[in-house]
Amino acid sequence: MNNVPLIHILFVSTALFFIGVYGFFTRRNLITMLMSVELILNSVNINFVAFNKYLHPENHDGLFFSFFIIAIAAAEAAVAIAIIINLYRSHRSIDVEDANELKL
Amino acid sequence: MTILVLILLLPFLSFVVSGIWGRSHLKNLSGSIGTTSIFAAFIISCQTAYQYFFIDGMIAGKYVAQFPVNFHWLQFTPDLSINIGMMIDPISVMMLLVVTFISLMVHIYSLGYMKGEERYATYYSFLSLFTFSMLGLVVATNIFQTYIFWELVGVSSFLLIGFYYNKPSAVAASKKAFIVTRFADLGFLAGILILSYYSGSLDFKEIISRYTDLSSPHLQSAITASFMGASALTWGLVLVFVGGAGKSAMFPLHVWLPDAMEGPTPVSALIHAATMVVAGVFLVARLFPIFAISCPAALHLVAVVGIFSSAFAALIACTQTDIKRVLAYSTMSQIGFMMFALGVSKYGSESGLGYMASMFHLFTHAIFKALLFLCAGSVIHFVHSNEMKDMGGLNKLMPITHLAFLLGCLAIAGIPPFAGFFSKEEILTAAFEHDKLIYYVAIITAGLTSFYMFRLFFSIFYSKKSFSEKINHHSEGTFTMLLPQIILAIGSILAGFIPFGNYISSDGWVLENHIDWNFSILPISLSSIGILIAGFFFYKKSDRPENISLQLGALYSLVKNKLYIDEVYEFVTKKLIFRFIARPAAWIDRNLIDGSINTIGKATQVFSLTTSLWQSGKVQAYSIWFLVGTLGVLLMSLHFLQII
Amino acid sequence: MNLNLLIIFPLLTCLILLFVKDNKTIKSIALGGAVLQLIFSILLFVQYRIQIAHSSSKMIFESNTTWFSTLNINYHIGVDGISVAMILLTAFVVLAGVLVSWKVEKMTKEFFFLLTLLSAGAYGFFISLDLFSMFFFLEVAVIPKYLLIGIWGSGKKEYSANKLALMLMGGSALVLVGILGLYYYSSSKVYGFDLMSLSTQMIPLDKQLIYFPFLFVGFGVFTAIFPFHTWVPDGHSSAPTAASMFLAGISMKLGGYGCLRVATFIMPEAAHYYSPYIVILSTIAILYGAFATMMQKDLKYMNAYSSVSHCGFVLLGIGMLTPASINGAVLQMISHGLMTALFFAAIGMIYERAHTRNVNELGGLLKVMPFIGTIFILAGLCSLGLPGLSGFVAEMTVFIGSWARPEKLYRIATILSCASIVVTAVYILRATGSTLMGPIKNNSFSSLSDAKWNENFASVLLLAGILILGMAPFVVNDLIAPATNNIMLNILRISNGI
Amino acid sequence: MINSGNIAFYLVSTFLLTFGLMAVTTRKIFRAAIWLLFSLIGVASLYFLMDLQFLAAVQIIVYIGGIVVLIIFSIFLTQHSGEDLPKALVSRKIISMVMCVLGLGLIGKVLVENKFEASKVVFDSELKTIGNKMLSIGPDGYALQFELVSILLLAAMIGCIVIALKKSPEQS
Amino acid sequence: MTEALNYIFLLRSEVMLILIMVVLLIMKVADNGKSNGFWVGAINSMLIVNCIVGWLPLQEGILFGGVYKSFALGTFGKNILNSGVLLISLVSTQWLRNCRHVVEFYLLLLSSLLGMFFMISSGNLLLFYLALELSTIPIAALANFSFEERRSSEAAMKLILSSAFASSILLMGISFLYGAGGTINFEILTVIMNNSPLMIMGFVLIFVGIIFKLSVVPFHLWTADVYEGSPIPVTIFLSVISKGAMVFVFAFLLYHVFGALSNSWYFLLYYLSMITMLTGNIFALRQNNLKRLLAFSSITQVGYILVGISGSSVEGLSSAVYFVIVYLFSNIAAFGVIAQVANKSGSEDIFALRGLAKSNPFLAWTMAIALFSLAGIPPTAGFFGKIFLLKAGAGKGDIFLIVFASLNMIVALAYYLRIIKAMFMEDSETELPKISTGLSFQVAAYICLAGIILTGFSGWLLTYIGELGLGL
Repeated sequence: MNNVPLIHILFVSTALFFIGVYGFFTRRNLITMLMSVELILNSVNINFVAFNKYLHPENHDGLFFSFFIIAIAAAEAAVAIAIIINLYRSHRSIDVEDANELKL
Repeated sequence: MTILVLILLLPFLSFVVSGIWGRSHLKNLSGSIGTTSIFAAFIISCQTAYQYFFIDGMIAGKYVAQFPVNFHWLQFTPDLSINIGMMIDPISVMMLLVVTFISLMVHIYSLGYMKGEERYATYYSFLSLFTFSMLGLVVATNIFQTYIFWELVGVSSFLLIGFYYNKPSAVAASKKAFIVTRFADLGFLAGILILSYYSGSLDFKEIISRYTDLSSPHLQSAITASFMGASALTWGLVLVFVGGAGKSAMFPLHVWLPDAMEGPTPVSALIHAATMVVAGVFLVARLFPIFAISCPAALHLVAVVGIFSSAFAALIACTQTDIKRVLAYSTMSQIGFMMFALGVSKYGSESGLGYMASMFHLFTHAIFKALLFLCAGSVIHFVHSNEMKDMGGLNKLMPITHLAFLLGCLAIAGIPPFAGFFSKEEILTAAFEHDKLIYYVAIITAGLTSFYMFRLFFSIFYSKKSFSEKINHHSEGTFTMLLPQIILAIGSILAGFIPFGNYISSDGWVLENHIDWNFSILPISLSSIGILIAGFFFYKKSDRPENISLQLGALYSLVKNKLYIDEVYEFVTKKLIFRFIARPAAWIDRNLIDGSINTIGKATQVFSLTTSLWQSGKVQAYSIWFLVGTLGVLLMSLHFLQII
Repeated sequence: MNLNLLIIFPLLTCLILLFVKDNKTIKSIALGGAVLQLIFSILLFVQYRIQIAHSSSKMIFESNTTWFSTLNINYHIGVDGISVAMILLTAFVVLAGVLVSWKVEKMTKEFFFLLTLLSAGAYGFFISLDLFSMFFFLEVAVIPKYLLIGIWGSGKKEYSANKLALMLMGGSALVLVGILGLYYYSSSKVYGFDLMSLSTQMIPLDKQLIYFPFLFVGFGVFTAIFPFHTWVPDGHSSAPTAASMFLAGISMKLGGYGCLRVATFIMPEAAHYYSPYIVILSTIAILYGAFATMMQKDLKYMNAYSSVSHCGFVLLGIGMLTPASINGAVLQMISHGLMTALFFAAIGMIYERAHTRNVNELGGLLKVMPFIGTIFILAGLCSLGLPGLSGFVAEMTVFIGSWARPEKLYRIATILSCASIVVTAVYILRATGSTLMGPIKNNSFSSLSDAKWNENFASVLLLAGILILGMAPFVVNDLIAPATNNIMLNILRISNGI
Repeated sequence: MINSGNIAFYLVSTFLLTFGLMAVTTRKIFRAAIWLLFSLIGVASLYFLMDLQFLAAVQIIVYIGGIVVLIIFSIFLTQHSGEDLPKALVSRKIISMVMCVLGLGLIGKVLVENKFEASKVVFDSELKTIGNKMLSIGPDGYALQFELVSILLLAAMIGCIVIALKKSPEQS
Repeated sequence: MTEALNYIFLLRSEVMLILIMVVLLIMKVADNGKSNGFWVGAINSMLIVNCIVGWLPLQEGILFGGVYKSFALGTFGKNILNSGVLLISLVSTQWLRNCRHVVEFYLLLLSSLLGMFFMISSGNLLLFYLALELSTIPIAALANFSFEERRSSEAAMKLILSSAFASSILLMGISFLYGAGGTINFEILTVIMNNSPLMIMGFVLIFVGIIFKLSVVPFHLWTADVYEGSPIPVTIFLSVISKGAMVFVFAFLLYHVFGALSNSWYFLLYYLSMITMLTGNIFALRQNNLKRLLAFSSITQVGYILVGISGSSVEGLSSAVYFVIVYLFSNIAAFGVIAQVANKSGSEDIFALRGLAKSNPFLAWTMAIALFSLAGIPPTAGFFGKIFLLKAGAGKGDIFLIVFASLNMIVALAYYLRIIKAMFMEDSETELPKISTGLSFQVAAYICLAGIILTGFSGWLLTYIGELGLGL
């Protein structure tokens, strides 16, 4: 796929990014919101890898970025899920709309 | 520093001493302290007068001013400063004599009159303050010094009128007196500002010399600068005259004077008859060269105001029933005489007769008017009332007072050979030479004067006989009350024979006194007719006066109510100023200005509350905002770099 | 003479106060501190007179220490005649304030602490020759005022305190903009806040025109420039006596001093440009304040509004830009400081006893409290410009100075301002008449006592100041005239065609 | 230029985008997790297509084997089966849609206008190189980052445990 | 050997933290039921050692081939943060004693701090990103530490989701920057930075990701909710340490890496600072919850910091750092008092403070002075801090910004005065009892008060910071 223009790959990643963003904005379930975040992170990963491979193959920064993002995503997801579970314990719900005591 | 300073200093010290320690330690001594100090001041004044008039005042046949004391008090700019000092010239010496003499009389009189008063010490300290201020006024070297003491005189008058501060009417009267004269002083101040601006000085000597020298640039600029059709000089002088008119109770600023009679009677004698109220005349006399030489128009105004006030007051005096008010209007009327006498005068030699006459009248009037007031004081002290209807038939009970009062009345009526005759005669002569209309009004006023004075006299001492039996348990007054009356009565007889022209004239040169008896026939006869009419109506109790007043109807009540001028003032101040300026100002401040500042605060609060929805508590909404912000910032910076 | 002592004394007093428990001791220490300040101020005055005689420099007792070297901010202090006069005024008023507060029992320590802190701020302001430290001291004084009013005040104190703090803060915010502007446009080479060096530089006119209003209005808020004067009535009337005295006596002078020393001194060209506006505003303040005073029923409100009117004279004098008018403005600051402090002291004493300040409820008090009544009357007479008392000297100097501007606008403004003396007379007489004179309105009044030793002493102290200024104005005039001359030299540079 | 690699890329792209979209729109939460899984597999295939086998492996192991499983577990923990997900507000949907389209447009525009010049250098995706770099402390090394991530994971672990820990009976 | 020593020395802040964490872990594992009091005391003493070690000399150097940089200002900043953490630990002793997992609390806190240290010292975007996450994720967990409170978990949820979203945007930006520049190394990026659209886009997205952490409007919405819901020590940590560290990094990035784009970020800061100040103030005005109020106030403070930074000069940098110090003291003191009162009365509302001046004058005055410092009232240091920021901002010559900022100080004063009013001028129906604050709180409060009063007058401090800042 070396002939695929870079811009197409970038378009795919950007689209995935905004799909994730859309999900993040509209999903009321906290876990699905978390899924959307994963989508966003994946799109960024694609970006990094694509830039690295096509534009700057002389280093590995993008690739490593992706590795670390995956690691971070895991950590983040873990903590987020822990928080969500805790929230579920106190609210008996993981609907984000139910958790809005803090406002104004 | 000379001994002259003591004239000012002694009353001042007396004021301070009895003011501070009077209440506690010197309660009964303060009368003696005040009297002694004023006596000493009187002696020094006499000595000064002698020294000035007979030894060193005259240089080459002309009286020139001396400046024994003068120092910079407040320096505004290198060449403009307020100086405080003493100027010794004929009129100031004359005034020194008058003020210290009358003040001494009043001090002595008050020893008896105010005895037992709770605020006896305060009274004497105020009296000393007044004397100090009045003396400072008359010896002023500087127009601003005049103004300073002018204000002090005003405030001591205020304090003394309101001496019985428990009486609301006294408080109101004192306020009225102060505010009306303050209003006039505003004119004085503006006049000073104008005069000093163009002359570049505040000293009388400089101002007069700069404004009377026709070639001086100061005069030229003051004449050429004009505002609303009148030159700056005219404005300045007229405004200064407004100040004088206020203090001298000239129409229409006279409203305070009758009310001022709420003060203790000796105070009325001193302040509201003999001394303070003539300050306006004195002021015009002080600036007379400028009036006469450079600005005749202003001088004419002085004449018109003087004669009008004179006649107007005489008319009102005929209808008043409060004896002090009658005297007050008579004072106003007599000051009107002095004023128009100045107004009809010219500068220099024979044509300056009016000036001399005015000063002469000021001098004699001080004596006989003080006499009249002191007598009235004794009467009031005796019957405990101011109203004519409470009096009558006192001639037997108060023989000395009766006689003294009679002498005073004759003097004011201008019957020869009493003091008033001579001075009034000079005034009428001057008026006759200058303006016939003024002359005729003046002699009619003189006739009216004798009418209302004798109306007063008869009402008090004759009229109702029955009254006399009721009260006889107390005497006519203490010796301290009688002595001043006797001295002043003698003064009223003798004062007219002083050859006044020898000492005082418009330009300092000696002026011959002359009495033209042919000319005097008309005024004397008019005065005598006035006396007779008064006798006809009031010698015995009858209903004649009432009938006349009923016949005159509306006219009578118009005059009796003082032409409703008080009401006009009331309307302007209470209704117009309070309602349409002060109240709106206060309202605007609270509601519009303060309101708008509060509104800013409230609007911020409201803004704060309305924006609260932004903080919706929903994390997705926050994220949307985040994206909006991101895109916004992105757009902005791309746009800024003209990429988009 | 180390000027720092002026700040150090009060601060030391504050420090000692922190460790004292007993109320009596607290008061004595505060009093001792105030007395010390007064003695020091008088010493300063004497020393100044000696020094100025053989010194040609504009400022005496100067000292300049680096503070924030990277920003070129220095702690530069020094005094000239005006500052010395203001320092004396502060010392007088503070001592009197401490004396009249003798009865404070609620949170005594805090009260005197704040009061002393206030005085430190005022001294610091008057000796500062660096805009930064000046601004610092200007703001130091805001919060103690807020607390004094809010905690120890009366009436709607929280509202008033809030308003005062916010409006003064607004004023200083404007000042801040002004001094930052001056800092950057002072010179192309050296940035700095130094007053003296700024005053010798020609700041471009367009910049002056921008920054002058900020500084003038900013300081003007402190001195009740129209229409930013509304904190004055509320603040003064809610404040406890000592705070009212300080507020009206000193705090409002900070503004006038700032307008003169900073705005006008540094930017004379802009001052000329804006002079008509200043004159118009101050004339409005004078008349409008006076008329508004006429309608007030609360004595403190009355005096507060009259302060608006009187401080109008300060601004008028500054706005007229003539030597005499500026001299008059300074004299008016001192005079008004003493007079209004005395007035507030008297009102406070009456209020403490009669528990009302409403003129309609009071009456005949002269009989039961002759001393306080006399003080009240004297303060009133001073306020209406009676010769022999300080108000006269100051107002007349302003009038004479203002009249020297021949343009029609200035003439009209002068005359209108003069007219206020009549209005002043009206309300002063009305107040004295209905408060002190007439029959005693309320029977409970007849048992009231006259002033105590502390009040006597406070009143006499202020009265002495008023009388000295009123009877021998040359003492103060000689002090401030050289200083105003220096300011005038700067103002005149414009007419010398620079 | 159509060749197998290209076609594969477009297919995979369509696949991952479609499933991504489905994952964020479906109202069955369990399905959403599965669609996410597919989408992530799509991304992994994309890496394969780019010759980045190691990354693809990591993607599959960590994401699919770890995160998605974790998510599914938590769904089990918190969700009652058979329930539909609650509907989002229409207004929010519209706004989100608009914002996303705008963002896509804006970023897309910048990307399109940018001239990317592909480098001729061959990308070295050897596992050995990657491994060396991972633990090197030189300029191209990632040892410090690696250590940092380990601390992060430790911290996250502690956090998770403490938070998700059920209250012990004595403390409740 | 010397090289290793050098490594340890330059990394000493981080090494110290890791050491403490390891010691804690070991002790926890070997724990046999030690009381919370023991833990708090032990940790506090370790933190004191940590603070002292931080001030050792030898500050500058590059490690890991440029990935880690130790520079003077950064070390200074770390030391400030160290002291801040110590102070937080001291003021919230009471809360910590009742905390269920105190060791874990500290572990998370210190790991977050470690993340900030690495963030400050990061030499490339990857380390920067990782450190950012390290500093965020543990805080999200910490926010949940009031386990029984619904609001605590809500706050944690909001924090983790918002910051996940924000860091995705940041990552997107980094990827674009990497795409445009081909490097993630700051030194190289500094050189190649230019105005190409992709660069700008990358920069903007990174910028947004960072100012999210600084809670600049409109990226601030999470702030108040999280501050309110979190336990007080976490709130202080978030508002002081986290924000302070972010300011260091932000200033460093803008001045150094993105220095070439200064036109463009000046322009952004100009508007953002204005709306930040305004929004913070306006929103704070209506709050009754003290933590929430201070949250908005901290947003406002950030607005002022942006004004200073926008001056883009050494002065801007040093005044921002200076302000962080001042802000640290003031905020810790204010929150400390709130913690004490809340601990006693159970309420964090402004009404809980009523009558505090009578019942607990020390607390009331501490609070008052802290608030005055926040409001920028002399003689507190806040005054100096704020003036210097504005002065730095005015250096660009835009008067409108300065007028706007100055006027905002008035609004700010309004709500601070509300608190003062409650404490000093209002009486509560239920008089607060005398609160026994404990020694550690008092020590911390006195340190904070001394800091608030003395920092302002210490011209040398600003000079010192300025000299450190010249290295950038």
